[in-house]
Amino acid sequence: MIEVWMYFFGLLILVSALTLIFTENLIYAAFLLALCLLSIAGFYVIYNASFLAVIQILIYAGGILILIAFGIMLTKRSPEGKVIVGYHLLFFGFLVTLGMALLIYALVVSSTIGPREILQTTGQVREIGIRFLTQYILAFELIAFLLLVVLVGASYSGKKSQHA
Amino acid sequence: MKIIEQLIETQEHFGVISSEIILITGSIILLILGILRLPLFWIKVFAAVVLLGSFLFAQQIFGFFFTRTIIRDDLSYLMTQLLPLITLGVLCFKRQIHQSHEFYFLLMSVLTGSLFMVASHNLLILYLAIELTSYASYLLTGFRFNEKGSEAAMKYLLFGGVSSAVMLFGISLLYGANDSLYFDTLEFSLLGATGLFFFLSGLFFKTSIVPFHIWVPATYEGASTDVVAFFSTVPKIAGFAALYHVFQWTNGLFNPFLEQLILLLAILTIIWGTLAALRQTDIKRMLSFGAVAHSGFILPLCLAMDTYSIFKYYVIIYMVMNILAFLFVQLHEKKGENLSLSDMSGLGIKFPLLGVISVIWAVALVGLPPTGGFMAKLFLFSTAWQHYESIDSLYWLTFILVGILSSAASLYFYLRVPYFYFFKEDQSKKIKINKSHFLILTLLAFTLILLFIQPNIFDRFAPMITHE
Amino acid sequence: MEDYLLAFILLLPLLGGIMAYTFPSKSGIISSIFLSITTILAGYYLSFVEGKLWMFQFEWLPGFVMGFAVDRSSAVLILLVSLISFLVHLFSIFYLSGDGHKDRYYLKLGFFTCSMLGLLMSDHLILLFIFWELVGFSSYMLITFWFQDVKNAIAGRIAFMTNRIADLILFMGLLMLLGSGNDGFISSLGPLPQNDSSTAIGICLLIGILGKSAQFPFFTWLPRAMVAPTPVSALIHAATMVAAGVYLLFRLFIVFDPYLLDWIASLGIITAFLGALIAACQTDIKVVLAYSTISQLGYMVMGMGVGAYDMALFHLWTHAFFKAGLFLCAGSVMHYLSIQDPTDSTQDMNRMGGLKSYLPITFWSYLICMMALVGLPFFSGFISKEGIMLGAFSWAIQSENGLTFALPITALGISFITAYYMGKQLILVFLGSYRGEKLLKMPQKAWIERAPILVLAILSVGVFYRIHPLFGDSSFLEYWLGTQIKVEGSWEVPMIGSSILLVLLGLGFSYWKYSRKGMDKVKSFNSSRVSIFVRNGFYLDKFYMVILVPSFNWMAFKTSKIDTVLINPFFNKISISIVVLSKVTDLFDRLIVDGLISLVKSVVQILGSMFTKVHPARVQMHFVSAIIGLLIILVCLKIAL
Amino acid sequence: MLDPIIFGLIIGTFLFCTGVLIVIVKKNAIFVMIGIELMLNGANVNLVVFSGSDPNIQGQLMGIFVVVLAAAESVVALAIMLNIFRHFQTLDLNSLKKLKH
Amino acid sequence: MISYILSLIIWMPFLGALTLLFFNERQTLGIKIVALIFSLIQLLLSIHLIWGFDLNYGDHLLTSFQFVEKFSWISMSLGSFGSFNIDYHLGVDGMSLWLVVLSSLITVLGVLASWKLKQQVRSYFMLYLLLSTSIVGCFLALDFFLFYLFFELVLLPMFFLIGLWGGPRRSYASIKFFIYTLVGSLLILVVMIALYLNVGVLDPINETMIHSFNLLHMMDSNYFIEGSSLAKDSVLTFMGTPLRAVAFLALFLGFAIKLPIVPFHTWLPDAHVEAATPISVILAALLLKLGGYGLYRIAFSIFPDAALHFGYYIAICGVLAIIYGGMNAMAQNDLKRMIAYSSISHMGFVLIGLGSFTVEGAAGGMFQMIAHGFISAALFLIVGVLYDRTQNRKIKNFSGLATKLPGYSFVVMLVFFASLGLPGLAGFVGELLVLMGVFKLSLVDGMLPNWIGIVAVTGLLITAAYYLWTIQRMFLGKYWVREHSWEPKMKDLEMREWLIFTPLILGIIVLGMYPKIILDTMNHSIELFIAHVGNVKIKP
Repeated sequence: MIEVWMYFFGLLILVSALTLIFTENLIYAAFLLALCLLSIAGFYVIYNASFLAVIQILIYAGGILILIAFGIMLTKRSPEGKVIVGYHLLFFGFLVTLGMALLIYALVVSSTIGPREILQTTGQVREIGIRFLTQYILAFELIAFLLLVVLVGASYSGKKSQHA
Repeated sequence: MKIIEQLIETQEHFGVISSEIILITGSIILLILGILRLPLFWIKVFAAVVLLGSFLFAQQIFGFFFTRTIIRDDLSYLMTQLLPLITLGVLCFKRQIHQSHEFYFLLMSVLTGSLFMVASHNLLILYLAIELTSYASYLLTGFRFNEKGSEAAMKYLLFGGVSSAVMLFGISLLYGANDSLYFDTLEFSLLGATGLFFFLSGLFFKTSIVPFHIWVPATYEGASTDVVAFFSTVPKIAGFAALYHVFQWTNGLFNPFLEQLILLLAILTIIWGTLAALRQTDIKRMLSFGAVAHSGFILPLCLAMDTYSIFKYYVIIYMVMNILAFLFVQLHEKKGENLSLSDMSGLGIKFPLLGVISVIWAVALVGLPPTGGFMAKLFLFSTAWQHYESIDSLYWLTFILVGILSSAASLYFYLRVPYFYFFKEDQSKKIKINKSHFLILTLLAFTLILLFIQPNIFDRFAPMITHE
Repeated sequence: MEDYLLAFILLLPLLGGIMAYTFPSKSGIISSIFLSITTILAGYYLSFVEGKLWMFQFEWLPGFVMGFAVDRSSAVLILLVSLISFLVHLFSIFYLSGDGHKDRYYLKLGFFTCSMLGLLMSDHLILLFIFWELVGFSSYMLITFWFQDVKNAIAGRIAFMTNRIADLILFMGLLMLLGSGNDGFISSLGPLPQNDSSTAIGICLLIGILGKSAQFPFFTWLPRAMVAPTPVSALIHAATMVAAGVYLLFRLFIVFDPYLLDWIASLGIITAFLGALIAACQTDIKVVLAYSTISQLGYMVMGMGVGAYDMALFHLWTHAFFKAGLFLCAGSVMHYLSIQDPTDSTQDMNRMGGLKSYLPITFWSYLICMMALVGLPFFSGFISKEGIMLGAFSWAIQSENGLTFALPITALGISFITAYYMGKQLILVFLGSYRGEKLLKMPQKAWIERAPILVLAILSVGVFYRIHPLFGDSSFLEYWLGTQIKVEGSWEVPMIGSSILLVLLGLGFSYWKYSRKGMDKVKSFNSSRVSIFVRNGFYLDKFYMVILVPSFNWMAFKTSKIDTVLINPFFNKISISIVVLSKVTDLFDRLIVDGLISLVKSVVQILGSMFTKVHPARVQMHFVSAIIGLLIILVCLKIAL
Repeated sequence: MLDPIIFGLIIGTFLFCTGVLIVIVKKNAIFVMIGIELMLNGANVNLVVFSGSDPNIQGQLMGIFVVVLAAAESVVALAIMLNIFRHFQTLDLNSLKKLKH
Repeated sequence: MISYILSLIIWMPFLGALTLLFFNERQTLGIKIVALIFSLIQLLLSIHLIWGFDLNYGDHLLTSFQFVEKFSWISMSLGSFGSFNIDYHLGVDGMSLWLVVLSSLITVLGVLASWKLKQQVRSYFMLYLLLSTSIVGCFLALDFFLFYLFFELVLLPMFFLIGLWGGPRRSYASIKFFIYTLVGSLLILVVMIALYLNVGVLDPINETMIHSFNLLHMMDSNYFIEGSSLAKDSVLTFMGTPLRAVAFLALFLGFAIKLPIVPFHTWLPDAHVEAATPISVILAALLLKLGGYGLYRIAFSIFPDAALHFGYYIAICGVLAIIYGGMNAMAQNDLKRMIAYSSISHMGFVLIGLGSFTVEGAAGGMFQMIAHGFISAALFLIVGVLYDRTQNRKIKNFSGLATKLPGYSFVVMLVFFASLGLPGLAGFVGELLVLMGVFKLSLVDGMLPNWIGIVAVTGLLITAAYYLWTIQRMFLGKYWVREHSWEPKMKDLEMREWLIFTPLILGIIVLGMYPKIILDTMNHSIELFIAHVGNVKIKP
């Protein structure tokens, strides 16, 4: 059963990502991204990372997408609301990416990763909480400071761009 | 109970990273002071005090902390002393861009990130630290708020974002191969090696190694000179220190082939940087490519075994030279304009002392006596030769030869500054010389010479303790 | 004591020159006084040299001892040199009385005398070479004494260069001689073991000798050197310096292979013949004498070659006196004419004539010297010349090859030519009537002019050397030269007889040609092609100056082109190529990065796909290049692992 | 039937590569940002996949941090894009031509 | 007891340069006097050195240095890399003694020659004195690092002295000079590093290798660490050539560029022509000697086996330089350029002398360097005299100068003839000794073939040709100068110029007449050198 979900989400990710390549409308792209991210969240659940899945939905789908939407809104020019963006280097990009994918496949996927199985544990939130406050307390603090920096910098930068 | 004990232990560990703590706290206070509309001068003074504080309170305690995510060894101790000092130097630059307390805040956060980069022993912490430095750097690049600055910031951001994603991908592979994020647990496997190169591309991005150096010229050209001076030293050297840690602690991750590959990259970097610098007329671009070439020189030092003291020496010299060079360039800049070589024509006759300083930094960057640059190159080539002899690897020999040739070629472009300074016709350019700016220039030039005469002078400040 | 004496003899002339330079007003007198002391000392020295060597050795380089030594033959020559030098000094006082740079002149002359004496005294190959070069150098200085005329300067340069070529080859020979295990002392030289290197040494030494003694094919410098002041010509280019080659040949006689000596003899006779032939066609009073000198030196060299080295040395001695006398006479004539007839060229014999009545002393002296030169009995030249010829004949007899007789017979023929051109000169200059514009008649008065000429003429009389005018023993000579010079043989009488006959014939021929027929036909002969060809020294000089020297210069210019065309651009190219390489990286950006875009563009256009607009995508091409770099690394990884 | 780990890896790699492609081919800066997000997510998927068999769940922890970082990055990007937009009136990357590169 | 005289000699001009810091740019006379005083003190000290010099000191090359000063300068611990040791190690032997004296003399004369300088006087003399310090330092250093330091230090002041006070194409010339010689010295650098790592003493206490840059250790094969790449029995090769040979070639090339050899010589004419007179003097008289001295002291002494192997080719290089330089000089129409090329030609003899591996050859090469120091200094000063008066030095613009300037012409004659090797003047002796070395060998054991000597002699001929031609064109003949405005300036040598020329002329004559003065002090060292290098028996 779980494998069905796995393939389902996988397919969803696949389709949304591929469509993302070919779409020229930014607004569509944002929604496609949302779809993609949500399916990834689903994927996470399968791999025993339900907390991260929640985070994914909250921050990505909730936060980042809105940011992107803001970006689109703030920078659009055409009055009818459609934001069409072109692409280039398609052929070349495909070539490079294909090469990359093949290489990664050759190097990573085909290499022996050893027999593992996905653990299905409970009480993950507690575990994560503990680790945040012990093992990765510093990371926790650091990212807090990072957010502060980004906040200050971005707001100042935005302010300048508004006023100047 | 166990958790409580761990928490208490962790609490004690905060004392170890006192300089970082001081920096973080200081910068937050600075922000508040800024909001309170304290005059900019006092904010600057406060920033200087904070930097000095972090320099003075650097703890000389060695070992692993925070459940082994942080390593304090001689190198990180040295960096916690050195990087604030360099930042202090940058702080003394004559400002030509928009001034605000946010600028200093961001400067200090880049420093903070750099210090964490140096101290990290865990891929997660390292990644976070790199991102912290990067984000603050993107923002700093754009701080000129003109077209060039924004464009540079945009390019820097995109390139940085891509490379950080690549790096993360690498980290994920490394994690997959070893089930751990700690440096010393990483071991060699095909998966791991692949991941390693993805991962390294991020660090190479920070340290501007070919082929991840392409952001350098654009960013350096677009950003203001003081920021460039800062970028080319603090985060870059922190990146190298991190590389050093990675290479030193990842036991068995490397096999000779990987070493050769990285050496090859170093050689390419030297060649590319030197050649590209040859055709520049914008001094900042020229220096930026020169810095790229220098990255190629430093990289093998991170890689090779038992090169700590040489690495240390080279890095110190590199920072002093670069800061001096950029400081010198900035002295001549007019507001918002980039400097071209011809702008310096004939100034040497009017300002001979400045001319002497230009000779000193140019000669140091080339690597000629009597400057520390020469000693640095000498040490570097010595260790390269030793490696060549001990493993009879053609790569090391090639490295030496390329290094030598590049030094000769670099003469051509570095020397163009004193050349224009002295030999070109005077076009009666006027520059205003800021006394304190000039004082720092002299001090740095003197340091360069001092480092030649007594290269072990830094051992007095940072007693050498070889880590086991 | 003797060492000091030697040093005095050596240094007094130089000291005299320096003193003369310091006191320019009395320069001639001062240096003449110094020279007279030298001469006296040299005579005194000769009086007690008894075949032994007086050595004065010193360490010039560490472990490298050199020394001076004098035996009787060199002592005789020392006396010769100082005596003639003294006389020339005296004559110069008169000759240069109007010149403003006498001080310089005497310095140079003193320096020359000193070097020449040093050459004669030195007993070490390198020391000898040093003086050898100094002699050449001072000759150069004296030839270019009147340097304001660029012709003189060129003549001096060519003389020096020709000498230098020969000298350097000599130098190589000496060095090889030294390198073959000799300590370099001439007095201790022995025969070399016969092998290739000894031949090489011999040839090198020979060339050096030929150069200095103006032998074929090096003789062209000597006529050119006639632009020097005439006393200088008398001293250097007649009596002393050119004889240095003969002297060296004498000194190093032992080193040469026998068959090389044959070559030396042949070269000598060739030179003698050519020199005489050319002299016969000359019209310049000094150049005649110059070629005559060449011819006589050829005699000497031949004498050395045939083994009559003592006789050759004796001829050197006698020749020095009469040739110096002749030159001084010529100088006297030229000086007289330059004062009395300033409008005219002073050296062309065709414009002279009838000077006998104006310059009686000069005429008589000239006559005596001429007699000596052509080899009439009762004169010194006769004795030495006959000795050489006798030597040549006995050498020809001893050798098995019949061709060798060509040498003495040619020598006899040369006697005829010699007599002819000397007679011609006598007639053209002194007899008949003056053919120039106009001559002020002022008698020759200064004794300072006449005395040296007279002394030289007197010393050319044969009775000083041998009492018997034709044959017999030679007590004086034996004493001076320290060797037996009498040549035995049944050839003696016919040979001497035919020689005298030929000389008389030659004189008669010249008298017949120039006195009887008048000058017009002479002029026509002078302008004939043969005459011009011969007079120009068979165009040997032209050959050097028109072909060899310019081709060398051409080579030099071509070589310098290598620098400017090849090497400099080459290194510039290297630096440029570095720049170009950097341009290539630039091109990489433009062609590969941007160019790929246009490639894509064209591909897309061909496929007619959905691309409508293609912009240069700089930023993203950077991603691409970075990723391609990463991919290359990974490919390497894949291949290696 | 693929091994779930391999499948996860393939999905992660696919996302990563898609991100790379988007980063290369799209002209618009926002689109490029979307590409970067995809790349990050690809890496994150990998992390999670590997973390699934790790009792220490370090991968998941890292994933959480990465998500936060991605958000922060978007903020920075937005700020810079606003600046760009103000100066260039467009987010087309090809119109950034003030610098030599 | 350690005497500090060598340090004093080296640092005296430096002290002068520091003193000049206290002067105002406008106090030109004071500046000149200070420079003169300090260089005079240096000269006196180095003359004093001759007095205390022991002629037969030591019985091996490595122990033959006198007035040795040795202090540890840099001792830097580099972890497992060992410690980095650089000594301040000075010493003098017969070979360097006269070069030191020569350089202090030329320095003094150079100060006098620049007496009329008007612009940027203080900077000029500071650089000048620094240059002097570094040149003398090169001659006295016994530590490779120290040597290299001074060797490189020469470049910087020279670069500016040419580039700032030079002729119209000065910047091109100075850059060219800098880059050429830098390439050479980078080659030396690599070898220096390799040698440093190969030479060491075992520290008895903690059993680690103590590396050092000590030249004496490098010359002694016992100090090479066993199995290291440059040890005598090393099997390492680089592209098929033994590493020792490669290292030697690198050193050779490095020094030979400075000497210079064809075809790496093109920096020299440009630099000489564009530099101001005193600087050309220093360039020709001293800088070229650095190359030659480096070959003696370093390249040959450290790698005698490789040197012996390449001896023949080195001599060929020398011959090439002689002929090529001579031919080029012949073709020049700029007097200074001609003289510059003649320098190339003369330096060829040094290479031949070295290549011959005989005492005569080596001594001849050394003597040639010193004699050339005197002669070339005088030659460039001669050009300077003309250039001072007319700002022109084209040969064809002058004629018959001997009429108008007799004193000057006398000096010219003497120096030209000295340069073309007239016996009795300094130029001859070196050439004689070198050729003796060549011919000696060719007859004894055939190290160098005869033709080398023969061609070298041909070179002498070419030298004579161009000098005589020049004399004829410029000094003899009717007096004429191209520009009418030069006429009033054509005055004979003044007092100051005589003062400069006199020591040089005296030196030329004395060295030519009695070369033993120099050779005596040099001989012992040369014999030890040859004994060390060629394993040839010392001449009894």
